[in-house]
Amino acid sequence: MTEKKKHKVFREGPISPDFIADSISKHTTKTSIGAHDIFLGQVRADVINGKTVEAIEYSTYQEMAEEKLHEIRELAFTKFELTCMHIYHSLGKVKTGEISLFVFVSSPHRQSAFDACRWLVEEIKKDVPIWGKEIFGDETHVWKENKI
Amino acid sequence: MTEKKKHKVFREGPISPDFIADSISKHTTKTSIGAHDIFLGQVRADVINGKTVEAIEYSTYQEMAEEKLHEIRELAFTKFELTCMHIYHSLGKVKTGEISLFVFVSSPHRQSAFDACRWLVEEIKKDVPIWGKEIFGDETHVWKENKI
Amino acid sequence: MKLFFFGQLAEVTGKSEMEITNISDTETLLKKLEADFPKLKNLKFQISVDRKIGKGNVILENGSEIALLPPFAGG
Amino acid sequence: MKLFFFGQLAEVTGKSEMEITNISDTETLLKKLEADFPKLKNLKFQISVDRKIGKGNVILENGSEIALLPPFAGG
Repeated sequence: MTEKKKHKVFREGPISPDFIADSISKHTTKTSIGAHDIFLGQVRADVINGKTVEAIEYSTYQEMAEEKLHEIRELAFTKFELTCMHIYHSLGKVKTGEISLFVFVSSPHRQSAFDACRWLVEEIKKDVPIWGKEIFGDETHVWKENKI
Repeated sequence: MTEKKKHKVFREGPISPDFIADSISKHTTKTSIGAHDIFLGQVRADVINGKTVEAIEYSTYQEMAEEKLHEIRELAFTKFELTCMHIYHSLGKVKTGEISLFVFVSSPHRQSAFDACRWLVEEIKKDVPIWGKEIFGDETHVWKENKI
Repeated sequence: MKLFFFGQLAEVTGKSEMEITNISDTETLLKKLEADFPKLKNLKFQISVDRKIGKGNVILENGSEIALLPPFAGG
Repeated sequence: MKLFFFGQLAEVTGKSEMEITNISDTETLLKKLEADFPKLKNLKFQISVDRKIGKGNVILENGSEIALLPPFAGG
């Protein structure tokens, strides 16, 4: 049984641990699941030219991002044996130590869950139009670039 | 900064989503972390010879398991760039849909988190003396064996 | 046609969107934008047309939705 | 020496632990156990001595902690 319904990816502000717990607990009734893999992206207090990042402010090209995420989801369901999949990404300001990306993959078996989660995170970073402004304590900023 | 203190792995009964949320929220102050990978093992309602699994009852050879887990942890810190690592496993009865294994790995970067989490789960399944009795509705049981 | 600027490109051009007319393809658009906003020459970006990133020169049509996309940084 | 039985082996032998004496190595132990509990012949297991799984025949010493371990099933 696969679940492919479109769901809201973007959320204003950080993703809270309670939201994650709530997502996990919704899977109790899906008893064909044997393995979940969850990836969380957390904002790092990187030091850039002597200044420490205090927050990242995320923005997106929402229509394009949603189309792309929809393609990625569909492809994931064909590539991997998945029971369900959830992706959430923050918009707006997320402070260091807070969570901005939550990818949640569930499968009967662990290999598919691991493969799919890792693949999804790479696809999201590579192909989804999201930008991040790394904000310092003095209110200056630089634009984040993802490392491959 | 690595954290290597021994911690209690075994927990009586299922691992609750709230416990997981609590573990996640403890990492907010560790601002060198950029990526968490979390693996959750959930008890599946497998059908074996026409009967459906309703729970798994876990047992362990605790002293040997703790020694082995300690070795695995130490080795993980040498093999991967990790900020911290937590492993929890249930003992006693865990019903279908509930969680029996929680592996939580945090790193500055996602590749180390993914590599380490997957490696840890395989090591735990392969080398840690834990057994599971798959219990059916009629109170009969079979003994679980891990697939590679 | 609508043209959107995102991330650092909105910052550099001072605009998040503008109307453009009488531009036949993305190469022509790029030349015009670099003339209007010289700082764009030093920045990496891709152009999407109707939310797809095309290869090479893409023909623009009336009603196309065009966007300038700096390097992605999700996660 | 203490001998522990785990999982299915405890079930089959009806014991979770027993004292053993005058057994010099794991091969001798195995023969004795298979004589006492014939069902063990059909089951897969490993023997640990002092919480380590040795290769081949392992010498037993006074005070060794021995255990019969069925296939692991954690997770």
